[in-house]
Amino acid sequence: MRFAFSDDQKLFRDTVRALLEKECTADVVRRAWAADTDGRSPALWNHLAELGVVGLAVPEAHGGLGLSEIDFVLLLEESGRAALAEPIVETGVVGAPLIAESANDELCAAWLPRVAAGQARLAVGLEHATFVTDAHMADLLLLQHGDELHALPREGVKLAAEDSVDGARRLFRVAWSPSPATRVAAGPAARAALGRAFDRGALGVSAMLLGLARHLIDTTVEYVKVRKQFGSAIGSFQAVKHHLADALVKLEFARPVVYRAAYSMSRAPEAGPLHVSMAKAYASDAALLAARAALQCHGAIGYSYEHDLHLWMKRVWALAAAWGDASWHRARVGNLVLGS
Amino acid sequence: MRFAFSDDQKLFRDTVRALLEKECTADVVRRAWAADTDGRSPALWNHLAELGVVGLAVPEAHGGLGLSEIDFVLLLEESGRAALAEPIVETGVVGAPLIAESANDELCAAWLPRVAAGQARLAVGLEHATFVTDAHMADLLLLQHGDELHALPREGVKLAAEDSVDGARRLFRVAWSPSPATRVAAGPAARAALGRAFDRGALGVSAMLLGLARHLIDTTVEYVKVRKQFGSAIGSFQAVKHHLADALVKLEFARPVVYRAAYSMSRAPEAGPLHVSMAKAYASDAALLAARAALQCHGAIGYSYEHDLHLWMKRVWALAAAWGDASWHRARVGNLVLGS
Amino acid sequence: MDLDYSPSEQAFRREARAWLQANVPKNPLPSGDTAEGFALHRKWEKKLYDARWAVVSWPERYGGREATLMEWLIFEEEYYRAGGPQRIAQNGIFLLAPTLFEFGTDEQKDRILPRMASGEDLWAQGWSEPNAGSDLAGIKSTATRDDARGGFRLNGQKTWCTRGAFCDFMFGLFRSDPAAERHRGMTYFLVSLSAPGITVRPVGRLDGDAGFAEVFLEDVFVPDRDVLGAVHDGWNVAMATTSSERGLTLRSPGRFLAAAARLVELYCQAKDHADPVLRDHVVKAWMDAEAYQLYTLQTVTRVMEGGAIGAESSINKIFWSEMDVRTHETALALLGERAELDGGTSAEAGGAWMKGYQFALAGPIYAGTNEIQRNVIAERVLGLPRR
Amino acid sequence: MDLDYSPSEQAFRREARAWLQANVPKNPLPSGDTAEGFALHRKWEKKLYDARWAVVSWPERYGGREATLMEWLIFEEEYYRAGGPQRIAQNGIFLLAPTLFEFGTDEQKDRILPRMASGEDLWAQGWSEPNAGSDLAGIKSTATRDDARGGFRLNGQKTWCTRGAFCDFMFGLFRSDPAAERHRGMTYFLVSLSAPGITVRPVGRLDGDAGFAEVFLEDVFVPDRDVLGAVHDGWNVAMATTSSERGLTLRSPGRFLAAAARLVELYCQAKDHADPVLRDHVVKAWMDAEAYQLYTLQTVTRVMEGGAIGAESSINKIFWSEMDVRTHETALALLGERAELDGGTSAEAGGAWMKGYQFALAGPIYAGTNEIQRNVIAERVLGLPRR
Repeated sequence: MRFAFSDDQKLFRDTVRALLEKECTADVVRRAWAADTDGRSPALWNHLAELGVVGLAVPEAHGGLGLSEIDFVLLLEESGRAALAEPIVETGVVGAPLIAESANDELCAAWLPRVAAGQARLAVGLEHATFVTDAHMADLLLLQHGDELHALPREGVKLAAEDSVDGARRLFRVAWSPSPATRVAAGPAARAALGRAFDRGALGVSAMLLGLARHLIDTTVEYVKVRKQFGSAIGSFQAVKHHLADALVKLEFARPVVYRAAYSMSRAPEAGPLHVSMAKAYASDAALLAARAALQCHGAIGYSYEHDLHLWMKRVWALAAAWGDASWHRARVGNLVLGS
Repeated sequence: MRFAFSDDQKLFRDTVRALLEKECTADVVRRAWAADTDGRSPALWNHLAELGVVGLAVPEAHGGLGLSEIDFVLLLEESGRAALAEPIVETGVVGAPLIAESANDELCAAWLPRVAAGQARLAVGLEHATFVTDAHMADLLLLQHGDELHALPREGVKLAAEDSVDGARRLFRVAWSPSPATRVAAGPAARAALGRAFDRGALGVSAMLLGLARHLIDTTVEYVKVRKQFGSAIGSFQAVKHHLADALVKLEFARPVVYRAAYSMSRAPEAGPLHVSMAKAYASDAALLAARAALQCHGAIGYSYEHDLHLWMKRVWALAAAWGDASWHRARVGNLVLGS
Repeated sequence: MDLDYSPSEQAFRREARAWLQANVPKNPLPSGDTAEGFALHRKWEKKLYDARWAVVSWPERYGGREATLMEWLIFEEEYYRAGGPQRIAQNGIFLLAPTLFEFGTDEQKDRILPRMASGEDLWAQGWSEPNAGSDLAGIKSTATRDDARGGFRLNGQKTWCTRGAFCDFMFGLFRSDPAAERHRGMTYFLVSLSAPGITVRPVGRLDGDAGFAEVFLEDVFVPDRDVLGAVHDGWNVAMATTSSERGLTLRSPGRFLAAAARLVELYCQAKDHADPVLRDHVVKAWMDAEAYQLYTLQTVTRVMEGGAIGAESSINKIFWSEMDVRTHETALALLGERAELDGGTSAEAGGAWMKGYQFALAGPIYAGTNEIQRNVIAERVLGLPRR
Repeated sequence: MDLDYSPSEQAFRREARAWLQANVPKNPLPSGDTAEGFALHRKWEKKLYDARWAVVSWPERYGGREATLMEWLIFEEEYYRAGGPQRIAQNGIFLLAPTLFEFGTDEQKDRILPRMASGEDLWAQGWSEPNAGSDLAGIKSTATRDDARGGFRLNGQKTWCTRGAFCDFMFGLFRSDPAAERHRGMTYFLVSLSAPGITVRPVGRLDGDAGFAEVFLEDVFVPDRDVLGAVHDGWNVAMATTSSERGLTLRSPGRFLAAAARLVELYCQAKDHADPVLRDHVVKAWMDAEAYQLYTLQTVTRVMEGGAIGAESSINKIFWSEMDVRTHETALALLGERAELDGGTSAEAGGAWMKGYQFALAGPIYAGTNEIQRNVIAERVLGLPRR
């Protein structure tokens, strides 16, 4: 039993952190909101591909690193910390492995190398998910139809945009019709792969939520150290201290739950659904609490649109609701532990 | 619309408060714990009867005051404030009206005057209630059997004692067999009266819980004003202030909910079940929070058996669980408001 | 105790309900925190005024109908029940007017109140400054005596002026005695936002609307007739309004009863597949709105019988602001993935709740943060030591 | 990262489980906080010691088996899983022993540790005083030098000494330099509770057991050999134990995993009529126990690889103490009216949970209140200003 990351994994995290601190500043996140643009940065996406992040889970044979969720989780945490708006979860965490697991060699060879190289973005539309994020930028959409996985190019579907409270997120309803020509896989194996895809997505956003929460706590700590009222830094008031301490406790206990879920997805898949649901429940609640504490401790300034705080806060609200919210995942844990 | 008590009602409350402050001290409450005694004070019961409290809801024709729940609620709040252990709810609030509503003239004439005079105590055992409190002191037990109300003298039943965490409470399982001779009333009317009896009991303990919570907050405020740590009264620490402020907010909003329930029981009975369930849910939660805050702010001293705090705290735990706990009553509200 | 409404109260309710049913716009107006929405809301205020529903509790001479506080509550309940538009006149009506009634001269009242009630003049509050938020006594903006012109010259900066980008006037505190400290030496001024020397900078709000403004004042002249109350006595004058801001006047139960009703509706639409845990949260939210109304009826009864609203207005503020957040959190949980939809453009029910959530989150912050309110309760209601 | 147990760890678990299954008393012993229960628990400690399960992580010469921290965790998990008796030796083993290992002389270790491990000598902590609770630096009890006899004379009063009424020895801090203030000038002493001048007064605990004692010291002589660490350096010596008290050593996940398992069992018995809302609370409690184990495994890995447990032990303490309260609250809610039954005499399942609830309520209070812990997190982990 050893519950810690390897030096290589930590080094990779530090590299990605350094890149994002330089290339994914608050201004970059704000630019992703611009309604008159597609909201995405090819340059940033290329940087991530060059580092191997995009193709991290792509088999080496197809030009990826052939690594697992355990290697991904710290990088996704950093992505959340920087409020990265690029579709790393959809393309790298969910889409690529789904192709690798379900598609024939031809399709794999056609797409995985381009994904790993940062030349192709993937979007994923699973059962019960009303919205497909970043469909507007997707070169290939992976869509569930019952027990079947279908793959369509963007030209093959109709998109209707929906506005998210987080302007950096681009949501779409996708209208499409399944056909034998679009079918990639079917039957129990496909159903199982689609189930794993959902759990990978939930795990991915859980890791991002950890990073988002961490950033919200850190920036709030910095603010309350300098903001003065009644002649003292408000960070010296016990109520403010306890808001932030509570947020930190919740985050610190969510972290190992998320890491364990990553471990199970790659080493003990049968436990994946249970452990991923715990992860999404803890990460969502921890991030929502951090957002509440951050806004309350910032006061009016945090309530203003010009301040960066809301960029992170709104990402939290969106990701806490996406891929199953906390109560949905707790209900799933309940069914697995207590029986339905 | 006028949501306030009359001067007479407030005067009656002040009279009862004065009596209890003199006759129902912490020592008296502690004595009610003595395992080798019946735990009750005939003297105190007589005082309450003389003031008209015991017979408050007994019709004037039978020697009572013929008043209603609205007149009772403030007196019960005072009883809770003093942690009164006498069966005022069982005898005065639930038992007497149940006899008056359901029994024939003969039974009413036989029992109600004695109840009002403090010469007879009643115990009540309703459906789904495992325990009958104070059965050991009851001259008459009012027991539900489906749609039927039965009345038996103590000699007519078998009692098995159960220990409550609150040593002042005396719980019993009652073994008895219904017979035509013991039947007081049957049918829909009896069922309805038994339903009102349950709601009166839940209302009665709700009012007591308000008083218990108030006492817990008051004594804790006094303690944290004098207890010094780190060179200051701990009541000057913001965390302590906020614990007590939260407890007070919860109590202040429970109060009108309980008063409204008393009003509805006497003036708008069709709303009784809904409003009583709201009252029991709010009063239970408010008192439990007050108990938590009181213990946490007292620290170790409050954790000791010699200190009086636990006498009130344990009464809260017991009454919050009795007559339906908060989640049971919220579920009933849900069924009435949202449909089942 | 009589928890039934009197015949006259019932008649008042019927009249209000009938008028609102006939006149409340069928389609909701665009947000009053946008330029075009503001103009439409101003028209609506005029319509309320012409029917004497704008300020029901005011004297007739200023456009009211001298309604009792209880009748005012009834009107508010009906107003929210009918889905009436947001009241952009509220900062004037609820924050400034009570102070005017208490401290204003007859000339000021006659000049200001009717135009305020009719929406011809709309008022923004000018309390906060960059370094004076919760700590209002930290105000730095100054008022310098100008005997020649018979008034004062104002300098400084005010922030978080609600709808300040669209309002006509601002009321606020300025330091008139530089020697005095903290709560002393401030004066309460009424300032035209079109006066020379005023610069108004709109500030976007969390939900994207230009809900706030920063107001910069550079040698803005204000004549003596626009001083409210005594010079240097501004703090005491202002406290009357801040306590009514915290008190019941701004937060009538009607608003929360209406929100709870919408939540129950949302739950019942989703009932079949709704998580039973959320059912309990819906019940709690519904009960809290009821409890808040009962608490308010108690307070109103006390006030109508000569009692005052003191520090317990802090108890009130904590309850409604945190209830409002919980209610919206429950709605968002019911919406699941649709919770993230933005009210701005989405037709989905979800959007309105997310926008409402962002609005609710301001509750525990403005008009004195809930941390300050808890201190007030502990110190002024429970009597705990300040230090 | 490898979240599977190694073959040797699995073998250790099998051995522990087998021994515990064979030896844990079938019927629970009476409370160790009563005289008769204490005696029976002392026997049990001896039995553990004889089989070298009393102090698995200690060196063999003191009766341990030099188990790794991970193996210690495994043993604890199995111990609670098997329903092993409460460890009345724990204050000595978990609070005093770590300090002895760090500061004790070989003579002290050889003399004290084996008898501590075997339960022959049982130790009570003597930290708190009437005016030194959360504020330990407020200690007033004194130690006066006695050169003639080669030691110190102790005077004063200690409170909340767990099981002090039954223990043989006490460890605690005394003020040896009257001139020094607050954290300075204190010395760490090991005191026989049978020494002349000692008066022990049992104090009843919330649940009625004589769980505490007040210890009065009147000119109690303690020889130099019973000073732990340097004279006047007691504060630094003691901090080692308080941090381990707050840290993971006292609160192994095993205890909470076992409690969560009992809660799930209770829920499943009542499942059909159990409120669905309580189902969610049961799930939360079960998940929290898992999360606590995962957090602990992370910490243990870090410590085994040379890392330290610092202020984040406060994070740990807040989590387990509040989880424990919530778990018991959920159980009591499941029990409904049976919740009020007293564990003392009742055969009903309810009683045990109410007794456990009262025990759990001490968690947020002792070993530094959770309010203090939150301050520590804010100031030492997040770096917020002390004032």
